[in-house]
Amino acid sequence: MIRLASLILILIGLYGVFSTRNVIKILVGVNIMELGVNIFIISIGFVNGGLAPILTSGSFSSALNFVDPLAQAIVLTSIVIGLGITTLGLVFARKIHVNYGTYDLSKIGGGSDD
Amino acid sequence: MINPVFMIAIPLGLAFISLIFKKASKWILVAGVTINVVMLFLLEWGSVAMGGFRIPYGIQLMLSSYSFTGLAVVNIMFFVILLISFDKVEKNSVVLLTALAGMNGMILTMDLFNLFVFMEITAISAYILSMKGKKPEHSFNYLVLGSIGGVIFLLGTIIFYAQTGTLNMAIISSPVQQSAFDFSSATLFIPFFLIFAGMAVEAKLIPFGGWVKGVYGNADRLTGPLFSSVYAAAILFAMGRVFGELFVLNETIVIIVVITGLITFAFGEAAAFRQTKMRRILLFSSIGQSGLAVIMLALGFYFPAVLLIVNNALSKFIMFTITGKLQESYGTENYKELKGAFYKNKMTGVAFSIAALSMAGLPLFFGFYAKLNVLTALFGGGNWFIPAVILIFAIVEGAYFIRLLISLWAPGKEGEYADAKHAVETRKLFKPISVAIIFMLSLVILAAGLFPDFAGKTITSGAKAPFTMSQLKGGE
Amino acid sequence: MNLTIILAVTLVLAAASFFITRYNKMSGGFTTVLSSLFALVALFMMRGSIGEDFSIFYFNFSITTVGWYFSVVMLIAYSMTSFFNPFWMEKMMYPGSYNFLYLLSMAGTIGMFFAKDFITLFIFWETVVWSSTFIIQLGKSRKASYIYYVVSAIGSMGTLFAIMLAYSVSGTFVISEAFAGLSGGVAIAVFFTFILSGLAKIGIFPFHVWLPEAHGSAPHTFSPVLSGGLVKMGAFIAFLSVTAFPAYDIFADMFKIMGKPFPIYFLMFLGAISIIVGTLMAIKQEDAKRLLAYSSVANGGYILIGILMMDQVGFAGGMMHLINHAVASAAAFLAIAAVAYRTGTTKMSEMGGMIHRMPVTYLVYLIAIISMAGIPPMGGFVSKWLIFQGLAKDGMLFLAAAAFFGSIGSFMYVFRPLSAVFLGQTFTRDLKKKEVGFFMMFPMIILTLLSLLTGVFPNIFLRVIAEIQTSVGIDPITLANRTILTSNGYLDAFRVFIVFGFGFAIAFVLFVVRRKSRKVELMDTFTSAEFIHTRELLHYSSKFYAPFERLYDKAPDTLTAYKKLAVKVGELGGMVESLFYGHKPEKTVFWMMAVGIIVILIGGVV
Amino acid sequence: MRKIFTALFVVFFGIVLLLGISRTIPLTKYEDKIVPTSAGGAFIEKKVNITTENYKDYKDVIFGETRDAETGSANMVTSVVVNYRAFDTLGEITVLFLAAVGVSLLMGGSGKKKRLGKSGFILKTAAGILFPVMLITGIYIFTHGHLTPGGGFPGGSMIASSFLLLYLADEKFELKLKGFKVAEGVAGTLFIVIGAVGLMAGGYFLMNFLPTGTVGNLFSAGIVPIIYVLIGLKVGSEITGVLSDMMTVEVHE
Amino acid sequence: MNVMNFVYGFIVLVCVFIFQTTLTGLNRKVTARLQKRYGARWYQQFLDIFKALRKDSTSHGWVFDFGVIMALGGIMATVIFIPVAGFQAFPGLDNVFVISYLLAVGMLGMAMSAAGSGNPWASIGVARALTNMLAYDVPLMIVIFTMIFAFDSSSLSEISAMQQGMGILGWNAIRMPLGGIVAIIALLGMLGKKPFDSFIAPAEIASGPMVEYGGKHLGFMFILHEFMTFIEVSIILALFFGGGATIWEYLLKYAILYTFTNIISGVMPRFKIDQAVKYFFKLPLAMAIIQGLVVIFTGLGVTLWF
Repeated sequence: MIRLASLILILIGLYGVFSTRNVIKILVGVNIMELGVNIFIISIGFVNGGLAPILTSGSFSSALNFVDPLAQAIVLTSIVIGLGITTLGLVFARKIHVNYGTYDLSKIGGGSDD
Repeated sequence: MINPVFMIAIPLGLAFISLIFKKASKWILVAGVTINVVMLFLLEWGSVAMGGFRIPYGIQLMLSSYSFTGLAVVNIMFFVILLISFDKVEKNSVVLLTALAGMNGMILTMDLFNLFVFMEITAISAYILSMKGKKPEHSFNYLVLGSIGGVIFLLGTIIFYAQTGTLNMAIISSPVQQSAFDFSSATLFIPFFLIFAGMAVEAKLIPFGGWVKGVYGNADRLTGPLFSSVYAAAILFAMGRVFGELFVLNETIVIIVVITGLITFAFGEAAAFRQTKMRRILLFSSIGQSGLAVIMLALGFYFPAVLLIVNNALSKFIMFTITGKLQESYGTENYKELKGAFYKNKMTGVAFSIAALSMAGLPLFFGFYAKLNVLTALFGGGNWFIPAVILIFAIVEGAYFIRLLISLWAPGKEGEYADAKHAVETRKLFKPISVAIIFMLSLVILAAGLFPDFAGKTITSGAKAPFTMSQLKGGE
Repeated sequence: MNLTIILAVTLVLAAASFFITRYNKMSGGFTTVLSSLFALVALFMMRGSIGEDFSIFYFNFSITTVGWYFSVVMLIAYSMTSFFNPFWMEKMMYPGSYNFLYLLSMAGTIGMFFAKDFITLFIFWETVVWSSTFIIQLGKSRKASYIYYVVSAIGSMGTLFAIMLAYSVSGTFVISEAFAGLSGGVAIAVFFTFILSGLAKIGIFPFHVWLPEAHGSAPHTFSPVLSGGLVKMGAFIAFLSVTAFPAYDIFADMFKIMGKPFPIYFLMFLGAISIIVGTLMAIKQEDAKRLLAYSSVANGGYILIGILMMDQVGFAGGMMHLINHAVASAAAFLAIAAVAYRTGTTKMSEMGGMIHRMPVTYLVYLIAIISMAGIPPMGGFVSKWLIFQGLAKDGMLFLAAAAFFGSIGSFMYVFRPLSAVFLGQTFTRDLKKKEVGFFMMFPMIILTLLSLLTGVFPNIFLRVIAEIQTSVGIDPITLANRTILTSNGYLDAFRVFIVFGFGFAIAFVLFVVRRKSRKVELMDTFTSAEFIHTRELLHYSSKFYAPFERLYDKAPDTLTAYKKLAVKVGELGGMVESLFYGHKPEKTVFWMMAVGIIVILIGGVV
Repeated sequence: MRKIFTALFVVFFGIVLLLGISRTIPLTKYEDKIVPTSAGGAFIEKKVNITTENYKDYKDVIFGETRDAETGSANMVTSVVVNYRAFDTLGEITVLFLAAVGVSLLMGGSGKKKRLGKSGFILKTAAGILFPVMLITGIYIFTHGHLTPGGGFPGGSMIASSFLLLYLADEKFELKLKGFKVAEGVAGTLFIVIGAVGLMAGGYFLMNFLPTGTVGNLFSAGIVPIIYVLIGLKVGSEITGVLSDMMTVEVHE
Repeated sequence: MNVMNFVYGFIVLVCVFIFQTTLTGLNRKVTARLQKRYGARWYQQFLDIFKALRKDSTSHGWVFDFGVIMALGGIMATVIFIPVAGFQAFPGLDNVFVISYLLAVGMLGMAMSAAGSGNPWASIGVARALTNMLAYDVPLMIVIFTMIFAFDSSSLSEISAMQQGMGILGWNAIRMPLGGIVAIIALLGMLGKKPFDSFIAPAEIASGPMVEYGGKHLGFMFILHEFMTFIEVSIILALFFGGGATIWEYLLKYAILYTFTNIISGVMPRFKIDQAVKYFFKLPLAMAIIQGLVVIFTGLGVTLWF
C-alpha cells in the first residue's frame, strides 16, 4: 500500500511542477517528488515484521528479519542530495526575483524566441 | 601504478582544500587538473572495490579501456579548455574541480546508485556554472528538469534493486541474475525506461533536454566548450556503460532508445539549420550528435560511438571557444553580422573551418572517419533505414555549416567578387598562444582524419568493437 | 611515372603556392601553371603503365585506360585555365588559398579517377567538392557556392549510401567487385542512389540548378574548370554505374523500353529532359557565363545518354563528346573571361563589338561555339554524329527528338554572345581596350587547335575510346584509317574538312578577284533614314529571342522548388524549437509524461 | 480550465505508470526476507551466522561481547553508509558542499547586506538557554552514530539548527563564517585522507584499517565513528553557512 | 580522293548554279502569273547576280567579309556532297547529318556577317532565321531519323536508291504519308517561303539579314541563296521522292517539286515568327512523331504496303 502511496506522491509532485508557473511552488513540487521516491525506497527495503537493523541487547528472533539497511542508507543519501538541490533552487528563485521582480515564470520572456 | 579512485579523490580533496585557501583556489584548480591529466597515464587498469569488501557489497570502479578513453577525453579536454579560457574561471574553481571529480566518477563507477550520486554532483556543478550566463530562469529550468531526471533515474534504480537485490550493473547483467530474473520479457522494460529517461535529460535528447537551448545559448567561452564537449562526453560514456551492461537485456528498450535517438538527430539538425546565432547552431548540432551517439551505443556499436563523441568533443570545443570569443569582441553572434570576421584572423578561421568540416563529416577530417564507421556498423547490422535518415540529415548538417563558413570567410555583395571592404571591422580575437593551441587541436582533427589507422588503434583499444580503416580497405 | 609522385608533387606545390603567394601573388599563380602542366605531362606519360595497382597508405589505386582518359581531359581543363590565374590574383580575396585549393581539387580529381576502391574514390570526390566550394565563394556570389555544395552533397550522400549498401551485401569496396551479387530491389536502390552524385555533378535535370549559379558566378578563372572539368566527374560516376555496376546484366530481365532496361532508360530520359531544359534556359539568359552554364547542362545530357547507351557507337559518342565539350566550353569560358578581364563584365547587354578590339579572342570563341553546336569540321560534330547514329540504330525516338532540339537550339544560344559581345558596335567605354597578352592567349589557342584536331582527326581519340570499350567488354567502335564506320553510315571527317576547305577556297578566290570594297564605319548603316547618335543604342543585344522566349516564360524554376524544401526544413526546425524548448519546466515535463504514456502503452503491448 | 486538463493528464499518466510499474514489482505486498545478496543481508550473514535454531545460544551475548562483526558497528545502517558505501557518502557530502559553495557564490555578491527577521528579549534569552543543549545533543548524535539511530547528517543538521535558532532569535547575531569554512574544508579533506590511508594500509580506498573493537562500545567500529564525526562537523558547518548566507539579502537601491 | 574529285566538284557547282538560277527565274514568272502580273524575263536572275557582282560595295569590317566567304564556302562544300542522280563528286560523304550540319555552317557565316554589319534589322532577321530553323528542323529531323532507322542507312544516295525501281509507290512520301507532308511543310520553312518568310520579311524589317549588303556581298548572297535552295530541295527530293535514276528524271522531279512549293507559298499569308514556332511544334511535330512510332513499332512503311 505504502508503495502505491509513494508513487502517488510522486505524481502529485509532478502535477505541481507541471501545473504551476510559480518558481517556489515548482520547487515544492520537486521536493514532494523526492519525498515520494524516498518513501518508495524505504518501502522497498521493508520486510514483513522486520526490525530496525540495529544490534541491541533486546531479544530478537532471527537476524534475518531485519529490514534492509541498504535502502535506508540510500534514502539518507538521496535526502541530502534533495536538500542540496532545493537550496540551489531557492537561490535561483531569489535571483529570478532580483532580476525580474517576480516569481512567475510566465511573466518572464526568457529570451526563448528572439 | 595509481588506483583509479584518485581520479575522483584528488580533485575532491583539492576542492575541499581550496575552500580553506581561497586566494590560491585558481592555481589549485590548475594543479588538480594537471595532476589528473598526468595521472591518467599511470593508472592501473581493471576493477577496484571500495573499502575492500566483496564486489557486490563494496562499490566497484572499473577502468576498462572504454572508461579509459572516457577519462582521457574528459580530463584532457578539460585541461585544454582551462588553458584557453582560464580568465573566465572567476570564482568557480571549486565548482570546476568537483565537476571534474563527478565526471570521472560517472565514467568509472559500476554501481547504479553511485552513478546517480556522481550524476547529481556533475549536474549541480553544471547548474552553478550555467549561472554564468546571467539568465537565472534558464538555470532554474535546468535545475528542475535535472532533479526530476534524477528522481526518475533513482526510481528506476531502486526498482532494479528490488528485483535483483544488488546495484552493481555487472552483477545485474551476470548470467546468475539472468537465470534468477528474466529482463528480456517485453513488459519489464519500465525500469530500463525510467533509467534511460533520467539520463536522457542530461544527454540532451529530444524531448527530454528542454533546458539545453536556454543554457547552452547563453554559455560563455568557458562554459560553452565545457558543456558541449566535456559534459556531453561524460554523460554519453556513462550511458554507454549503462546500455552495455543493462539495456542489452531487453529489445523493447533498445527500440525505444534508437527511435528517440533518431528523432533527436533529425530534429536537432533541422533546428540548427534554421538558426542564425552561432551558439544556437552549435548547440542544436551537438544535440543532433548526441542523438546519433546514443543510437550507436544502444545498438552496441561502441567504436563508432566513441569516434563520434571524440570528434564532437574536439570540434565543438574549437567552435564554441571561437564563437564565445567572437561574441565577446563583436558583441553579436549572428553570423550574418560577422561577415568576413576571419579575414584578419586566418589561423583561427582555419581551425574553425576544419572543426566545422569535420562535424559535417567531410573527408580528410576525423568526422568522415567517424561517419564511415557509423554507416559501416549500421549496414553491417543489416539496417538501411537509420543510415538513410542519417545521410539525409547529414546533408542538412553540411548545408548549415558550409553556409556559416562562407559567411564568416567571404564577405561581399551578390554579383561582385568577395571583397575585404565588405568585412566587419577587424578586432583582436585570441592571444597568439591560444591561437596556437586551438590550431594544434584542429591539426589533430586533420591528422586523425588523414591517418585514421593510428587514431583508430588508439581508440579501438578504447572501445569494445574494434574496427579500423584497414578493414575498410578494399584490397585485402 | 608513378601516380604517387604526381600526387605528392602536386600537393607539395599546392602548399608551396600558398606560401609563395603571400610574398608575390603573380609567382604564386605561376606555381599553379607549373604544377598543373607537370601533372598533365606526367599523366600523359603514364599511358605506358596502365594496369598497375598500388596503394598509398589506405588509398588504393589502379591505373586504367578510362581513368587515364578522364584525368587527361580533366587536366587539360585545369592546366589551360591555370594560365589565367596569375592575372586574377589581384581580384581574389584570398589568393593564397585560391591557389592552394585549385591544386588540391586538381589532385583530388586525379586520385578519384584512379581510385581502386570506393572509399578512396569517395574521399577524393568529397575533397574536390569542398575545396571547389571554397573557391566558388570567392567569386561573384556567396549563395552560389552554398547551392553548389548542397546539390553536390545530395549527390554524394546518395553515393555513400549506395556504396555502403553494396558493401553490406558483397563485403568489399573494390570497385570491380563491390556490386557483385546485387539483385532485385536492393540493386535498383543501389543503382539510383549510386548514380545520384553523377547526376548532380553533370547537372542532369532536377540537379542542374547549381550550374548556372556556380558557373555563372565562380571566379572567371574557375568557371572553365567547373564546366570543362569537374562536370566530367559526374560522367565518370555514370560510366561506373553501367560498367562497374553492370546495370545491363543486373537489370537484364527487367522490362525494357526500346531494348533498354527501364532504370537505364529512365536516366536517359532525364538526360533528354535536361537537354531540352538546358537549351531553353540558355536561350533566355542575359549573362554570357550563365548562358554557357546552361549549355553545359544540355551537353551533359548528351554525354549521359551516350555513356548510358553502352553500345558500340553511342557510347563512343558519349565518351568523345566528353573531351569535345571539355575543350570547347573551357575555351568559350576562357574567351569570356578574357573579355571580362578587359571590360570587367560578363553581361551581354553591356558589351559589343569586341571583335575589333580582341580579334583572337573572337576567333577562339567562334571555334569553340562551332564545336559546341556540333557543326563540322569541329570535334563536337563527330561526337554528336556518333550519338545520333547510335540513337538511330536503336530507334529511340524521343531521346533523338530531344537531341535534335538541343543541337539546333544550340545554334540559337551560342550565337547570342557571339553577336552581342563581339559583333555590332563597340561601346564607347571599350574603344581603347586591347587584346589580352600572349600568356593568356596561349591556352585559348591551344584549346582551339585541340577542338580542330578532334574534328579533323577524331580517330586519334576514338582509338583510346575503343580501348576503353574493349576493357569494359563491349565491342569497340570500328575505325578504318581515317574513317569511322557504323552499321548505318560512315564518316570521314578529314575529307569533309578538305572539301569544306575547297569550297572555302573557291569562295575566297571569288571574293578577292572582285573589286575591293570600301570600308565604312559601323555607325554608318541603313537606319530607315533615322540618325542614331549613340553607339550603344544601335547595338541590338538584349532580349535577342524575345518572341521565342515569350512562348515559355511562364515555365516554373527548379531552384524555387529547392528553396521551398529548405523552407520546409526550417519550419520543421522552428516547430522543434517552439515545441520542446523554452524556459518553463512544464513543457519538458509534459513531454516526459507524454513519452512515458506512449512508451508504456506501446511497450506493454509489444 | 488549464488546471483541469493538466490534472487529467497527470492522472492518466499516473494510471499508466502505476500499471506499468505494478507489472514489474508488486505495489502492495512485501518480501518476507531480505534479498540475500544485498549489502545489508551480507552484513548479517557475516555478522554471526544466527539462524532461528541456534539464536538461543547467542541470546543477549551479542551486544557488548562479540568481536567478529565485519565493521563492528552496531547500527547496520551506519556501517552501510560509512563503510560499505562510504564512497556514496563522499559523493553525498560533495553534493552538499557544492550546494553550499554555490549559495555563497551566488548570494555572496558585493553590495551592502541586510539581515531579515525581528526578535524580542524573551526569545533571545530562551535561545541562549536552548542553544548549548541543542549543540550538545547534535554532537552526541553524531558521535554515537555507529551505535544508535542517527549519525553525521542528523547531528550536523541539529548543530546547524541550533545556530539557526540564534539567527532567528537575535537579528544582530553574526557568525565568523571563516572558521566554519575552514572546519568544512578540513573535515572533507580528512575524509579523503582517511580513505587514502586505508588505501596505503590495506590496499583499498576507505578501507577500515583500524581495529573494529567490540560491538556496542563507543570506541569500536574502526574508522566509522571518526568519519561520522567528520561528516557531522562538515554538514553542520555547511548548513550553517548556507543559512547565514540566506539570512542576509542584498539591498538594491 | 584525287584531283579529279575536285574538278568534278567544281563542275557540279557550276551546273547547279546555272540550273537553279534558271529555275528561280522561271519561278519568278510563275509567281507573277499567279499574281496576275507579267513578270520578269527568265534570265533576270542572272542579270541581277552579275550586276551585283560588278558594282562596288561597302564593307563593315573584316567579319562582314569573312562571314560571307565562310557562308558561301560552307554552302558550296555542301552542294558538292549532294548526290545528283547517284553521281557524287566525293563518293560516300552524303551522310544526312553531315549535309544538314554543313548547311548550318553557311547559316552561321551568314548570320555572323549580317550581325557584323551592326545593323539592328540584320540582327533581328538573324534571330528570326535561327528561331525559324529550330521550328522546322525538329519535325523534319524526326522524320529523317525514322527513315534512317527504317533503312538502317544514313546515306542520301542509298536511301533514294532504295525507293527507286518500284514506281511512285516506292517513294517515302507515299510509304510514310505523314512524314511526306511534314517534309513538304518543312521545305517551305527551309526555303523561307511564305508562310515562313518572316526573317527576310522585306516589308517590315528591311529584308532582314540582307539589309546591309550591296555589290559583291549581295551577289554572293544571291549565289548563296541559289545553292542553299538547291541543297534543301534535293535533300527532300532524295529522301522522300526517290531522287532520280537518271539525271533528267532528277532534274524534272526537282523542277516540279520546287515549282510546287513556289505555287503553295504564292497563295500564303505570313506567320509571325512565334506563330511559326507554335505551328511547327503542334501539327507537324505530332505527325512526325506518330509517323516515327508507326514505323518503329509496326515496321509499316519500311516494307511496301502491298
